[in-house]
Amino acid sequence: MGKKHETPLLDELKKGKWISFVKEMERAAEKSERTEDLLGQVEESYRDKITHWKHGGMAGVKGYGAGMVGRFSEFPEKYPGVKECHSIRLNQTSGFFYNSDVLRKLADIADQHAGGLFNFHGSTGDIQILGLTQADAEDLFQKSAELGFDLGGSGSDLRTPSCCVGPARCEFANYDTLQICYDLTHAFQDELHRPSFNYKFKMKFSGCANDCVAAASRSDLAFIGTWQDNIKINQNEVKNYVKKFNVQKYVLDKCPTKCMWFEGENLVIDDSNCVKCMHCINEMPRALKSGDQKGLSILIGAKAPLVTGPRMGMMLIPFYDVHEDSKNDYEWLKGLISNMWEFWDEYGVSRERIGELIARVGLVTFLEGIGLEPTIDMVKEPRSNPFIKFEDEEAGAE
Amino acid sequence: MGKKHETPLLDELKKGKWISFVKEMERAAEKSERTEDLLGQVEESYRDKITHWKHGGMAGVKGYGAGMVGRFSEFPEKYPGVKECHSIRLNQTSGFFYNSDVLRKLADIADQHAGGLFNFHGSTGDIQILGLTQADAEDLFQKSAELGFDLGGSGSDLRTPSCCVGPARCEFANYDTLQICYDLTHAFQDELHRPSFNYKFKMKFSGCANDCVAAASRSDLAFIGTWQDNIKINQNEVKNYVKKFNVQKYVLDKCPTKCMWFEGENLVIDDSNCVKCMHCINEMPRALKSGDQKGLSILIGAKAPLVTGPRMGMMLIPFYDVHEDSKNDYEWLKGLISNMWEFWDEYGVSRERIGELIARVGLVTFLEGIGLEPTIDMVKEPRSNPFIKFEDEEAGAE
Amino acid sequence: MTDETKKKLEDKIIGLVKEYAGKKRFKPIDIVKEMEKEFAAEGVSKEDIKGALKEIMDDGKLVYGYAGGSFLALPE
Amino acid sequence: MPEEVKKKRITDVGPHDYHDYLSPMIKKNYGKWAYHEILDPGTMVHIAENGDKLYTVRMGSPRLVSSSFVRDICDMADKYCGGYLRFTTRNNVEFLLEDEKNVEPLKKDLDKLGYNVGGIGNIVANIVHTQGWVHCHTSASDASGVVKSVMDELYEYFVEEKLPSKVRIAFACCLNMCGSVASSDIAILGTHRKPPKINHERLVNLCEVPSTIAACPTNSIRPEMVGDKKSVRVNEETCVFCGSCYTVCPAMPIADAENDGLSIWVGGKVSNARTKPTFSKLVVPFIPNEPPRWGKAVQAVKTILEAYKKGAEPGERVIEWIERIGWSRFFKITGFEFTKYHVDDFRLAEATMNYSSHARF
Amino acid sequence: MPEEVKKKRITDVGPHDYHDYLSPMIKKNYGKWAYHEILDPGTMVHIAENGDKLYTVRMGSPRLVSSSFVRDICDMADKYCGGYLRFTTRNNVEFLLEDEKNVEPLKKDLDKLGYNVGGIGNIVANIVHTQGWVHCHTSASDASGVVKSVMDELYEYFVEEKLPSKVRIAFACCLNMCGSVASSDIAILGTHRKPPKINHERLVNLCEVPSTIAACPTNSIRPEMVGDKKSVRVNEETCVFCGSCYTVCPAMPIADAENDGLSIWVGGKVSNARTKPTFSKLVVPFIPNEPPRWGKAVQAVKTILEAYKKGAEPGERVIEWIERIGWSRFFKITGFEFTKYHVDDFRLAEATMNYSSHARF
Ligand code: SRM
Ligand code: SRM
Ligand code: SRM
Ligand code: SRM
Ligand code: SF4
Ligand code: SF4
Ligand code: SF4
Ligand code: SF4
Ligand code: SF4
Ligand code: SF4
Ligand code: SF4
Ligand code: SF4
Repeated sequence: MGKKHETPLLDELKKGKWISFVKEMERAAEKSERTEDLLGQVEESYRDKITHWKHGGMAGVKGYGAGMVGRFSEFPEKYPGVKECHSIRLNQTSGFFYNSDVLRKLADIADQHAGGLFNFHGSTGDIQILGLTQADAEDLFQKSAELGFDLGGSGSDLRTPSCCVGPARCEFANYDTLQICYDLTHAFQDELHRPSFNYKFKMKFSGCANDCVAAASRSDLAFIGTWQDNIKINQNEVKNYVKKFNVQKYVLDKCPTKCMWFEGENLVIDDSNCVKCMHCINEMPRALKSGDQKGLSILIGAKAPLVTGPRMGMMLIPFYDVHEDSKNDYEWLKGLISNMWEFWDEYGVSRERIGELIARVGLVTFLEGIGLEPTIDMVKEPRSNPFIKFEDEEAGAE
Repeated sequence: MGKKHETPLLDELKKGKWISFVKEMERAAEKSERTEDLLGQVEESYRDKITHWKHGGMAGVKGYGAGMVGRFSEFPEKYPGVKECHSIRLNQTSGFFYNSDVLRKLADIADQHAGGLFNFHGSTGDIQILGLTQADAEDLFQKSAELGFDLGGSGSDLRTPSCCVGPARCEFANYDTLQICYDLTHAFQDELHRPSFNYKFKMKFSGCANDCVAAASRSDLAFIGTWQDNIKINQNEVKNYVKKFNVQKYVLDKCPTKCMWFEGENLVIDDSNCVKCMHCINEMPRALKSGDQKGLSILIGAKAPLVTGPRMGMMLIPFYDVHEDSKNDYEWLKGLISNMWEFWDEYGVSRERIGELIARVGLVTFLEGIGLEPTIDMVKEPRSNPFIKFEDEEAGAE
Repeated sequence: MTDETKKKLEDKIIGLVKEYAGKKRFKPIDIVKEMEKEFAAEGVSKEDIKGALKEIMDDGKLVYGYAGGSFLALPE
Repeated sequence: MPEEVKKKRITDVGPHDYHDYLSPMIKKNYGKWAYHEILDPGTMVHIAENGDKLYTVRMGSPRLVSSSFVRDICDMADKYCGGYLRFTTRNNVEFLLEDEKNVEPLKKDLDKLGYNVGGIGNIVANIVHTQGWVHCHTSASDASGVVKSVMDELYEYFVEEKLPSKVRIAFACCLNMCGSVASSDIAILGTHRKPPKINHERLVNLCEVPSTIAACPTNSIRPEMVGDKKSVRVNEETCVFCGSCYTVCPAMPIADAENDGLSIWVGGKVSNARTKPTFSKLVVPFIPNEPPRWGKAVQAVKTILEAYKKGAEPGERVIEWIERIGWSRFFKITGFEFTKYHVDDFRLAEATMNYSSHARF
Repeated sequence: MPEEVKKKRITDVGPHDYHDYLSPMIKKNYGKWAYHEILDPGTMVHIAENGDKLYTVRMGSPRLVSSSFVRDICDMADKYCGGYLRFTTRNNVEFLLEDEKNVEPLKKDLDKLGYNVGGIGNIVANIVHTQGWVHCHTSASDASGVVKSVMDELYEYFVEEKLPSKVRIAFACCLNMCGSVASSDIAILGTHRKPPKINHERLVNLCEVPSTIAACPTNSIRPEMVGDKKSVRVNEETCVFCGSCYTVCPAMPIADAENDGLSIWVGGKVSNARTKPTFSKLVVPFIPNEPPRWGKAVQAVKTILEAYKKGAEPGERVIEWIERIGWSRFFKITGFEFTKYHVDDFRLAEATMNYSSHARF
């Protein structure tokens, strides 16, 4: 079976040891004329050093304002298969767990209704299927929904939440990342499917400060597992590690607050100075475990650079005992999130992410707006400029 | 001799072990009716919890626009002695060195022409004499000038430069702080006496990174001694220190770049990673000395909070071999300073310090304006936002 | 700079300060910039203007005032 | 009739319940894992409190995969692990095995099929990336092609453990940064260098002027009347070529075949382990696009990686290494030039200055 | 005649040549000092390369001194050190002795005269301060009185070495911060809490409206017509009571007997030793003025100092101690309350947030 389009440049990317996306596209193209044309257009981009997609364009699923990204070719005549070449986002499972049965069914759907191409997964977390037309949308959507896979977010809505593998396969998890991700996603279906915000809003859940889902840099709300009490030490295991590597140098000296030391052969931790960074636990997982009072911190405001520069999540809630709440179906958390959205609705402007809003109005104003008190852990240090806005006679008095 | 004014509140401040400024004022008041009235007015402030000086007011020495601060009482009838109560600033000597002869003469001048009261010294560094009237100004000025004490700065001019004790009595000095302070002050007499800047401009000289004249936080240009080559180590003295205290803990572990370690009993320093912070030298002055290629760093832009918040000096010139220049009468330095002033004249606005100007126009623009290249030591780290202003096709290309 | 230009310059400076007394405070730098423009044709330099200012001051025709920055004022 | 159709249509069912896809051993030990051990860059084992052992075999993926790929991994999962598998947050595939005996056979099979096993421990992790020319309209470069070229070059670092710590590389094809570019050990970013070209005719019909103006980080867009219609003008003196205006207004295309390319960044980190999360910082302001193999960009990444490999102490992330040796030494070692483009001039530029006399010579 | 007078008038002679006031031993060993030793808080000795020893006896000063004080120290200098003396950058007096035998007699004489010997080594240094009610028009508090009250309370720390490191305290009577308040271990700052009161009649004659507007850090001043003259209006919702407008415009007094007072700051540092220079940070937003002895402010300073003394390790400056134990513990130990006033909301506020999950419980 000859190639429809010559792709000498892309062919170069079939060489080398790393698995080749070009080969993957060719495998899909074997079954899909659309993907054949996609290869042709991408080759043309490689030649011209420029994208050949038109800007945006309408595409979507009835009643939903999210979950599909419209994409139209600049050269519909030359590459009719990608005249329309949309992508659809299916909300992945918590922790990205699947079985072969469901994956095969998804593969069938992608072959039948799109270009037989996937992103497993998109950067936000969705399963992306590439190469559908508007005409395919409803069927693809309904077949997926029957499998239990609803669409994910796009546009000015709640984006598909995602989480690390957490308690399913990680000893470090301080709360059930999978459950909370699943629960909140279900609770906020309307916000996910029908864009009604000023701009996008992302939530990601990591079970500990290692942050394996990169929540702190990529989500408006980052939920990071932590604990409030003392690290549990198994002194025998500590001794075993001491035999294996230089614990002083690689663990103690790297503790950010230097709150660990040896007394004789025993490891001692001043937990009141521990910032729950995970380092010592990472290095000696058999000897150290996080405490019993587990919960999570919430960081707010991370986002990509546009418009006011990149933002990292900043501490909003140092500790929340999410286990308590889980009995109540995460009631408090949902309330808190709704309060934030209300404040954002009220004071945010179009295309302003919540982190930018907070930067604009000030953290204290935001806290007052959502009903939280400022605490010292929200800041690196107290203010150093003297421009204090005292509010009444008694204000600030000792 | 009875008191002219009752001062029950101030009298409380004659108690206690620390030397009392009230007693000092009383000693001066013994010879000066002005200072008697000054005591009265200050007591009234203590009662009323408010200052009783009028805002500013004209006072000065003919032909000079600087060196005197006018001060007028709110209650000239009640306290006629402080109807006018100006202060005059005499340019101190480099390193604040005096002898008894000249100090006695200055004391006489203060008694004859002012309230017999001094600030030894003002925060900028001047000798301040308090309690003169406009009528006293010329005589006080001329008598001081005859002693070789010209006026210091005030207003929008070059403020009186000052320096640490440096090579006169400190083993740490990396350049001659006294000489350069003296030389530049003389070179810029016109700028010092005749305000022609957008706002004040301060220069301070410290012989090393300990910065004993607090240049980095209080002067638009801070000159901080440093060196370019290796710290000189006397290993025998190191051994002596090791006997005396925990050198590992108090010296090595506190080196900001951890660039020192022991090899056997010998101390080793990776000087390419040393940031010349002075800590190790401070702790072991007999064992460690700064290198042979001594010079200075220049930090720019420090100032008090108004209007845009407090500023610390930022690195402008990581290393300058000032010794070379001193043979040429600090020609290069004077040129550099003049360039800055010209840029400031041109682009600064009224009441804008040079640090604020740099913040407004950007460091690179400023560097281009004064003819310097950007170097990595000027910044803590390279930019993290992607908003790069490429300037032409080739710009930024590898 | 000719003596005549110098006289003109001095008069202009003092005139400006008089005219705007109570309305605008001239910083020396404002005057220098202003006069540089005004007397550009006569080849008057920045240094010339500074020199003229110094003389005006030395003669006591103008004095320096201060309010969050120095400015030129008429003697009281 | 239409009523009935409406009723049958499924909406708002949300994501599938993950419990359905957890293997029996995972269900049993959910939240009860005791510790893990990394056996080799392709394999790790998690030991439960009760002694159960779950083996994970990790396999690289280009992320942009065919349905055949999906069926391949399903076959493997069926053969070796009861059909259970997962993906990682960096798009790798993980096979979850309950029986140690299956580990090596699985790896062999994967190898036979041409798949890459690795990516665990102190390796170069799979590159988080974006759409590029394959699917996006704003890209300044392709994504998958650059990633493939870099991973080919760094292949050994994925399959063998040769580095002081994990190195996460990210790629994004434009400043929207859909990849993790803003905070990765090494990041590659599609970069424009020319202002948008305005098509006034389209603009007046297609774009909302106020939101176009608001989209600009440097306030470079001003309203302008074209005939009697409202269009905009770009101040090219201040435009930083970010493409934000194009995102909101299709009539302001910014892609430029001759002037687009890549920039290289280092030292970002997201985990809170030891040090706080931090952004990636600029190293190479611009490298022209060189499809299909992007030689210079690949070399720049390799230069950084090898300097890191040589210089860092065990356990040090890239930024920890650089901060220990100092940025001046980093530039010296790698040979990249420090230019005015490296000096921040945006919103918090002031916070990046060196407010001290600390300097290295 | 007038010509002659003009000629005789001395101007622009600059400062006196310091060489005239260097003692012979200093001249000889200028730049050739080898090391120093601190003998006690009042005495140190500098040893030259050639073995010469220069003794320094340091004496506290209130800085605001009488001519009699000046004559006193001159007498001492004549008696013990050939008339040579200097002042320090923190306004102490230093006697420079070439003969060790003179050290103790000098100290005894100073003690007899009621002067305080100390201030060298790990002590509370003399307080850098400003004019206050004695000489300034913008002060929110007195300077000398607060300083005297604090130094009385901390006297033992000046004359004895009891602290982990040097503690520099500074005082400024208004936000102009003529003292080193912005970067001291402990700082006390005169603080207003009410907006300026505008006297329109005076304003229109005395003040330049544009520069008054430009003086405001929060853009709270707007032009307003009063009759046909230009005056200004202050937006009290945004005014932060800084007093900058009063500095440029006498018709906007801000001092307020009932509402002025002091705020307390900690953790500033200027030296580059170990850590970079850093600003003082807010601890107590406001304490009312309590002349003559400012009890609460003195207590607040003492609380901080004693917590530091108890908690810091040898050699740790205040900020190094706080950063080691964390700000939350600092507030806990000292008992001060963390309030919304502590959260920065000015220019670089964003740079002061905690961008991490690091927290202490
Ligand atoms: C598909 C995906 C990239 C991928 O290859 O995986 C993607 C693709 C697009 N992103 Fe994204 N973003 C994707 C994850 C991200 C992420 C990462 C994340 O979510 O963790 C970010 C950075 C995090 C953040 O949100 O700040 C991201 C930041 C943006 C931005 C900048 C938003 C900002 O506030 O700065 C835009 C611009 C916009 O929305 O107008 C954008 C816009 C876009 C658009 C819709 C282009 C546009 O201008 O309209 C892209 C559509 C490409 C296409 O043709 O499919 N995309 N985008 C990711 C979504 C897949 C999924 O649902 O799983
Ligand atoms: C006398 C002195 C305080 C003292 O008790 O020692 C002083 C006193 C005044 N200072 Fe100052 N400053 C004095 C050193 C400083 C310093 C410290 C320094 O120079 O190292 C600073 C902080 C460093 C800096 O410049 O940023 C300082 C920052 C200010 C400011 C704020 C400037 C700024 O850019 O933010 C002002 C306001 C102004 O100039 O309008 C100011 C204004 C004033 C005025 C002139 C009040 C005014 O608004 O007009 C004060 C006159 C008081 C009086 O009645 O004598 N003073 N002033 C110091 C000068 C004595 C000397 O010449 O030795
Ligand atoms: C599988 C995965 C979670 C998931 O839900 O998919 C995962 C799994 C583990 N991570 Fe992770 N991390 C995963 C993405 C991340 C990310 C996110 C990312 O890379 O985008 C981070 C933050 C990266 C950053 O800081 O920039 C991350 C930072 C860590 C760290 C902290 C490393 C550090 O020192 O900074 C640890 C601790 C360690 O390695 O000792 C860790 C440790 C672990 C452990 C050892 C946890 C455990 O006991 O199971 C797991 C195996 C580590 C390994 O791969 O070597 N994981 N880990 C992700 C694998 C991605 C991949 O395919 O390569
Ligand atoms: C005399 C004086 C210089 C002068 O020209 O007058 C001086 C003299 C010395 N300083 Fe200083 N420093 C003097 C003000 C300063 C200042 C400025 C200030 O306090 O306003 C600083 C910066 C303060 C800051 O960081 O906030 C200063 C930071 C240092 C340091 C660094 C301390 C640190 O670890 O941060 C050292 C090194 C040390 O102490 O080991 C030092 C060391 C020294 C040595 C040991 C240098 C020497 O070998 O002679 C001198 C005696 C120290 C002592 O007093 O214990 N000197 N020193 C100043 C005395 C002021 C006073 O009367 O108290
Ligand atoms: S974030 Fe923590 S809990 Fe989650 S997978 Fe990573 S190490 Fe495990
Ligand atoms: S978790 Fe981090 S901060 Fe806490 S003891 Fe361990 S290394 Fe130190
Ligand atoms: S700054 Fe350095 S050289 Fe100057 S007195 Fe202090 S320690 Fe000595
Ligand atoms: S001077 Fe500072 S940086 Fe250099 S070796 Fe000594 S302690 Fe380290
Ligand atoms: S990074 Fe830019 S070009 Fe790439 S997918 Fe995202 S929006 Fe499109
Ligand atoms: S490319 Fe960016 S900086 Fe340039 S005009 Fe558009 S939005 Fe503004
Ligand atoms: S700090 Fe303020 S009140 Fe005190 S002397 Fe300086 S300007 Fe005057
Ligand atoms: S006191 Fe300060 S903030 Fe208030 S109006 Fe005056 S200048 Fe503005």
